[in-house]
Amino acid sequence: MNLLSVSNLNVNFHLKGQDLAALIDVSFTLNRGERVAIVGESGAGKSVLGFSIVNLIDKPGYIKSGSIKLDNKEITKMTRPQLQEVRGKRIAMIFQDPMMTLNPVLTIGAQLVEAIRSHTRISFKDAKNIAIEKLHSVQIASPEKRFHQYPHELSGGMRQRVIIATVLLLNPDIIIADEPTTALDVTIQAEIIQLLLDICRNNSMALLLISHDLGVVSRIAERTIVMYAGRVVEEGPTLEIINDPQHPYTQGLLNALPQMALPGQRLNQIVGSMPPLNERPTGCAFHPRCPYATDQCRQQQPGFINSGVSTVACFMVEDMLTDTNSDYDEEID
Amino acid sequence: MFISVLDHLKITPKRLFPSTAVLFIVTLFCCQTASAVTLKMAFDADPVSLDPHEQLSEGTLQFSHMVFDPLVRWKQNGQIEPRLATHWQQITPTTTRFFLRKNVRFQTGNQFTAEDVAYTIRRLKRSADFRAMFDNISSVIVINKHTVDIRSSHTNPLLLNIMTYVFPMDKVFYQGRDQIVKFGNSFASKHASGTGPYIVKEREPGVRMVLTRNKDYWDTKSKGNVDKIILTPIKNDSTRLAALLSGDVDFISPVSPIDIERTKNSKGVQIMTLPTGRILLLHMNEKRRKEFRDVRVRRAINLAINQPLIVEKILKGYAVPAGQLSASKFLGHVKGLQPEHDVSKALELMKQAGYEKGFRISMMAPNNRYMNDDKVAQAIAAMLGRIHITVDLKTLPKAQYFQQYDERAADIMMLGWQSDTEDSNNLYEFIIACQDAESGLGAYNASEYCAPSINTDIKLANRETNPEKRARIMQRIEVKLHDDAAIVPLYWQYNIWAAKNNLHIDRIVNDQNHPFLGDLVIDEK
Amino acid sequence: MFVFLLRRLVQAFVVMIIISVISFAIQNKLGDPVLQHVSMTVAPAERAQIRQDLGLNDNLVVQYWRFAKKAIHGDLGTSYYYKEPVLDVIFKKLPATFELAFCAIVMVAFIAIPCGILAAIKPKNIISRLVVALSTMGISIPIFIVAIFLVYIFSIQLHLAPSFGRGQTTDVFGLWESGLFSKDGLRHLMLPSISLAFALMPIFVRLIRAEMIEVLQSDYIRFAWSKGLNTRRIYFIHALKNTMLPVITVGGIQAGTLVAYTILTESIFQWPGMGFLFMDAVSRVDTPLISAYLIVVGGIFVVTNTVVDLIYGLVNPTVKLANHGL
Amino acid sequence: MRYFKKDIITPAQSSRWSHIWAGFIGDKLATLALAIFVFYCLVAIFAPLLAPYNINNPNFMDLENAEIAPFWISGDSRFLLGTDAQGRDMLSVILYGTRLSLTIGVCAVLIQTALGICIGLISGYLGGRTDNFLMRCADIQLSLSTMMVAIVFLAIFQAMFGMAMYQQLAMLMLILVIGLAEWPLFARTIRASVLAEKQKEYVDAARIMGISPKRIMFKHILPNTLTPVLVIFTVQISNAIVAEAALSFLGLGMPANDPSLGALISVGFSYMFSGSWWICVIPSVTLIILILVMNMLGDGLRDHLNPKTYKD
Repeated sequence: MNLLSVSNLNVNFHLKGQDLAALIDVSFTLNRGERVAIVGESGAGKSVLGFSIVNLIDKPGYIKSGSIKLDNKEITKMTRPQLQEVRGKRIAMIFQDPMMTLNPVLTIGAQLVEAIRSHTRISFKDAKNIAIEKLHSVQIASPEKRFHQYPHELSGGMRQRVIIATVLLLNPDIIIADEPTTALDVTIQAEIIQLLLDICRNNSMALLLISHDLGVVSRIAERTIVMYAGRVVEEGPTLEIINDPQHPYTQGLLNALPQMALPGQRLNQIVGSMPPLNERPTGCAFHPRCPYATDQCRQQQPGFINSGVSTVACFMVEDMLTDTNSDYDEEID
Repeated sequence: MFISVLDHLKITPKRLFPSTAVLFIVTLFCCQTASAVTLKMAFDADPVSLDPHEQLSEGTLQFSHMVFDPLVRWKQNGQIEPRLATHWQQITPTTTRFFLRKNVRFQTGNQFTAEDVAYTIRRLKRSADFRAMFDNISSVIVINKHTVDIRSSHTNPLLLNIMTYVFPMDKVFYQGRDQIVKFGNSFASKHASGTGPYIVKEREPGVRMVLTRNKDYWDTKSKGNVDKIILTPIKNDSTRLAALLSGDVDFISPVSPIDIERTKNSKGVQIMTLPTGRILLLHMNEKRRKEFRDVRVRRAINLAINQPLIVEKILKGYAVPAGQLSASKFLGHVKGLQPEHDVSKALELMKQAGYEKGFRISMMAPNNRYMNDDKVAQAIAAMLGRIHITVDLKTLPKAQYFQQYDERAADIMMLGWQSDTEDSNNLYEFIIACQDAESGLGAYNASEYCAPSINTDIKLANRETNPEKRARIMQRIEVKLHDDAAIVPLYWQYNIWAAKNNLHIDRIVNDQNHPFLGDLVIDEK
Repeated sequence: MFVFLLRRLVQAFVVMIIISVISFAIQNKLGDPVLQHVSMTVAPAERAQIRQDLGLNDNLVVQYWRFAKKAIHGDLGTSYYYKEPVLDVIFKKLPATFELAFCAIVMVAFIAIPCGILAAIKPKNIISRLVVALSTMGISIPIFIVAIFLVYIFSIQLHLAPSFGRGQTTDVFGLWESGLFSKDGLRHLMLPSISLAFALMPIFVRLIRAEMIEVLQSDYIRFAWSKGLNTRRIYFIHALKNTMLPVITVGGIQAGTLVAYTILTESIFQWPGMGFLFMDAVSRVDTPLISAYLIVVGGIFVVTNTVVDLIYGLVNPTVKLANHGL
Repeated sequence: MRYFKKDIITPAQSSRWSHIWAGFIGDKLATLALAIFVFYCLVAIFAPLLAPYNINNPNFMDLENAEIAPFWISGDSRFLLGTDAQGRDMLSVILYGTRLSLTIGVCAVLIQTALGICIGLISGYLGGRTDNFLMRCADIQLSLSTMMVAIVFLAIFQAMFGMAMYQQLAMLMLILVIGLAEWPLFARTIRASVLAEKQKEYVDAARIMGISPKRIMFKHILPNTLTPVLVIFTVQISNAIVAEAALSFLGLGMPANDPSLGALISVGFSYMFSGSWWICVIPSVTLIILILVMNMLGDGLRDHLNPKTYKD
């Protein structure tokens, strides 16, 4: 049984009289201990997805339809107290910017202890011990001292560690990490990634990593979901996707990575940018930027098919599979 | 008070006994105060000091009538009434003998004697504010314990009028520490001992003054039954009226004419009005403007201004339109001089004077000194517009206005004047006499109009004791003024009081606005 | 900390000197004090003599020097009207103003904070819509109109509250005349403090609402939600504390508005406090009192700002006082 | 919402204003406010044409007509909104008063803006001691309220020009005083924006290219700070109008024969409960609606432009 299963999730934003779709028919699953990445440019709806899972989308966004099941329990129908039980204890989140994630006017300790005490009835002292232990486990030096400090007295990397420690406090089943390293220095990025990886492995926690950085994704995730304009466009094992991207968008993303480019070759940026919510094109949303776009792409939304490498939503791949022309396949490579 | 004691009881039940004792005393005290008749009143000013000689102002006079007693005082009908002087007789043309009331005691317990009267008048002659009025009193001679002779340097037709300002002070109490200090504290400004119906209990300048009835007041015939007065100065007209209407005070003055209708319609409140001799007028400065030197222009301005309309619309009828300076009760009043209003005639005069196209002038008026002064000024500016005189009007708070007035800062300036002596001559001396800084003559003559004949007549009127001859002299001045159109008389103001219905204020108010509160009767409900 | 306070002390001193110079420069324009204290019948020559005796004819620099020499010894002059040292007069009126301001601030705190929070966390709620609408209207209605309507309705029509003055006061330790301990005093306090609070309330309701909305959208609040904290803890511990930071700053700035409004309120309600004293002094051309009032108010501003900064420093851990201020 | 906003609305500059406009029009309250404000502006501009009487005509003020109730009460069709205590047609006076109040408000805020922008730019761009000093001045200025500053300034102006002169300059004085008293709000906002913009690459780029600081400030930084300025501008106009009204109420504002809305209220105040309520109530309502509208407009702009402003 899947730990988390999202099916046909639609999230809309009610903006200035318009009802705009931010997520359209998103489905995926997450198993216990599994590490899955969601990639895409900003605006693809990755973060919205991450927040929807714990039902934390701000107004004017709302879940229009679909289901999110945690251990077969429907999260979208949960009451506030039930959600509070899920948040933190079952599903925890790590945010993009550690500078903004900790409350500047409360001590580190207070923010750690409150997380434990809101879920478990234990004394402040016990909670403090747990908190210090966790701080220690995320490799923070002299945790007793840090416990009494305010966030501004810590560096960015240190803060992200504190956040990870907060997340670990209740030993959740799933960690949703929304671009956990984007705001950090490159050297610290590596450390934090390693830390996350270790933690998930050691505690057999499932990780849902939201990132636009395929490099990071390739190091952590077992499976990758690529999103574009609110839809999943490709899903499959990370290695396979990186080695053999099917969807033109995934290809574009990969081509834009420096380490993917051949020596002497220019980086291939995808032309144009993600359309805003209110200007989503008809058909396949990627068609205005897609080098292979056809009239069919402009008019119809492709369905998912299994390409063998991954599950992908693209007419071109569909056409190729029906042609079953393997030579053509190789040419593309 | 009561409640706090009860609270106290609840909190500390152990100390029940002493608390009960306290409660008992408090209850006694409360009952006593409940039976006492308290008058809460709000006037527009309070006395600046407890020294009756420090400043000649309405506030001080109101205070003097409460704590002190005058030798004589004005009745509502304009007659003089004996107070501490029981009767008097003229011995020589310049000497008048006053017989004083016996068995009168000051609030300190000292006996009131002729010495006190002599002392008080001597002190008055030292006061900057009162000195001018008592100038021609050359000496005060104590004849015996209850008789005093007052000598003037020349015949003085207004001696009795002046005696209304003599509030005998307790010589024994004050002597030796009686300096009159204007800008600082003195013994007299903090302590008072008079013979009056009330004793000062408490005073917080500008906030409140509490007086209680003088138990040993000599005037046992007075029906006055007020045991305690709480006087609060409230400057703002609407706040003052609100205080009366909300029941927070019992007696207020003045009331803005605008609010009179509404006040009359309020339940349980009465309005009392009396015409006064306070004249409002305009000065046209002949030194500043050559146009004003032309009598035709001055007459045109007089004709352009519609006094009855101003009185009707802005003062709601609570004033008397004036065509001269002297109110009808004054000797100088000339019956036939009525305000004239004729715009076409005014235009004709302007044309004759060569100002058909008009000219531009500046005008200043106070905005918080007289009833609706700024509104009146504005209406006048509009009326002058009709004869093509464009007026730049500036209205100022009185504090700044009179500084400007001294500097004669505008072409037309507004002035209100109340005769201290209830006599026309006082008006002429200050308002239209040729200016003389030393004697103070013409101090408020902002028209810079100077007619030597008027100065001569003023002097004559100051000495003439025959009322008929005196009236003729003063009427001559009035007619001359009218012929020269030297000033623009506007109207005589009313005094307006409002009080709860159970106050019999109609018997105690007078046109000088110092109600005789000692005689006030309040019906107890 | 010490450096901070020292700096503020110097600043207060400078502010007071500047104010005293300005008040000296303008005092001649307020009118002639002599005219206010003598009868109109006093001859001009006599008045000139009094002016001379008061030293008002000396040039301003001489007068200021005389003032400054005394001021160093804490003597800012003697009020013409009250005939007492001006500082004594002002400090005697301080309790009245202080209690009025205090009650208004308490009222603002107890009404504006909950209303602002409610409007922020439940924007769709009828009450919070009402709060928003009223606060927008509130900043649009001048205080003098509010005050006069309060008097009309509550004093004149309903006889619920007295329309003027301070009522009965009790002496606290012989230092402080307080109206807070008697029923009569509290009744008198009602209307003035309500109208004063009314002047400040909308500003704070709007501010708190806007801040709260902004704070609620911040990452740390989302993170707090994601930790599964309960609603109360998030609103009142996480959000409120951050919301209060700008509120405190603005509160300090509003101290000036408060003083201006006390002048208005006190004049309308005849409240015997410093503002009323000031207006009275202006109309009486009591120049020493006017100067002293301005100097004292300047001092109060600096003190309030210092206190606000201290509180801000306590609430906001990221601020270190020593680096703060000139 | 910060988290999503950037995902939802394109930062493409060209279409941005049309987006805002579309959003703004979608907001019914804001549109209503805008419409009323435009109406007020038109009334102010065309007051001389709209007013039934010429207020400069010497016959305009006729005491004979004093205190006539509005048309619907008195039935006197000459005066739609009645007359005041001086017999002036309320409608005409209010039209001119609105014109004056708005002129004073707008001009005063223009001065504030100019002053605030200059000081804010200098302070933000130069930083260091200059910044510290200027912001401290702003603190002091803010803590002394407008009213106090205005009273002092007006007294000084009166001293400089004399009473009679002051009368003619009253409007200019008020504009100057209110303009000078509230610059810190703009200065602080601009400074904050400048500090934020300074971090961005294009400023560095411009500096490296050797463009003078003045040019960088006005050509490059300033356009990016306009959004918050626009919001404050709107709200400040209402504040300026209220300030003028309060000053007039204290007798420091416009003279009685050339009244602004505030002066009208002040003059009419004593008639509030006298029966002739319209003398005070009608200008009060006019003023209150104007201020309400300005505030709603400000709120609308704030919602749709979403700037970071210095709060007050």
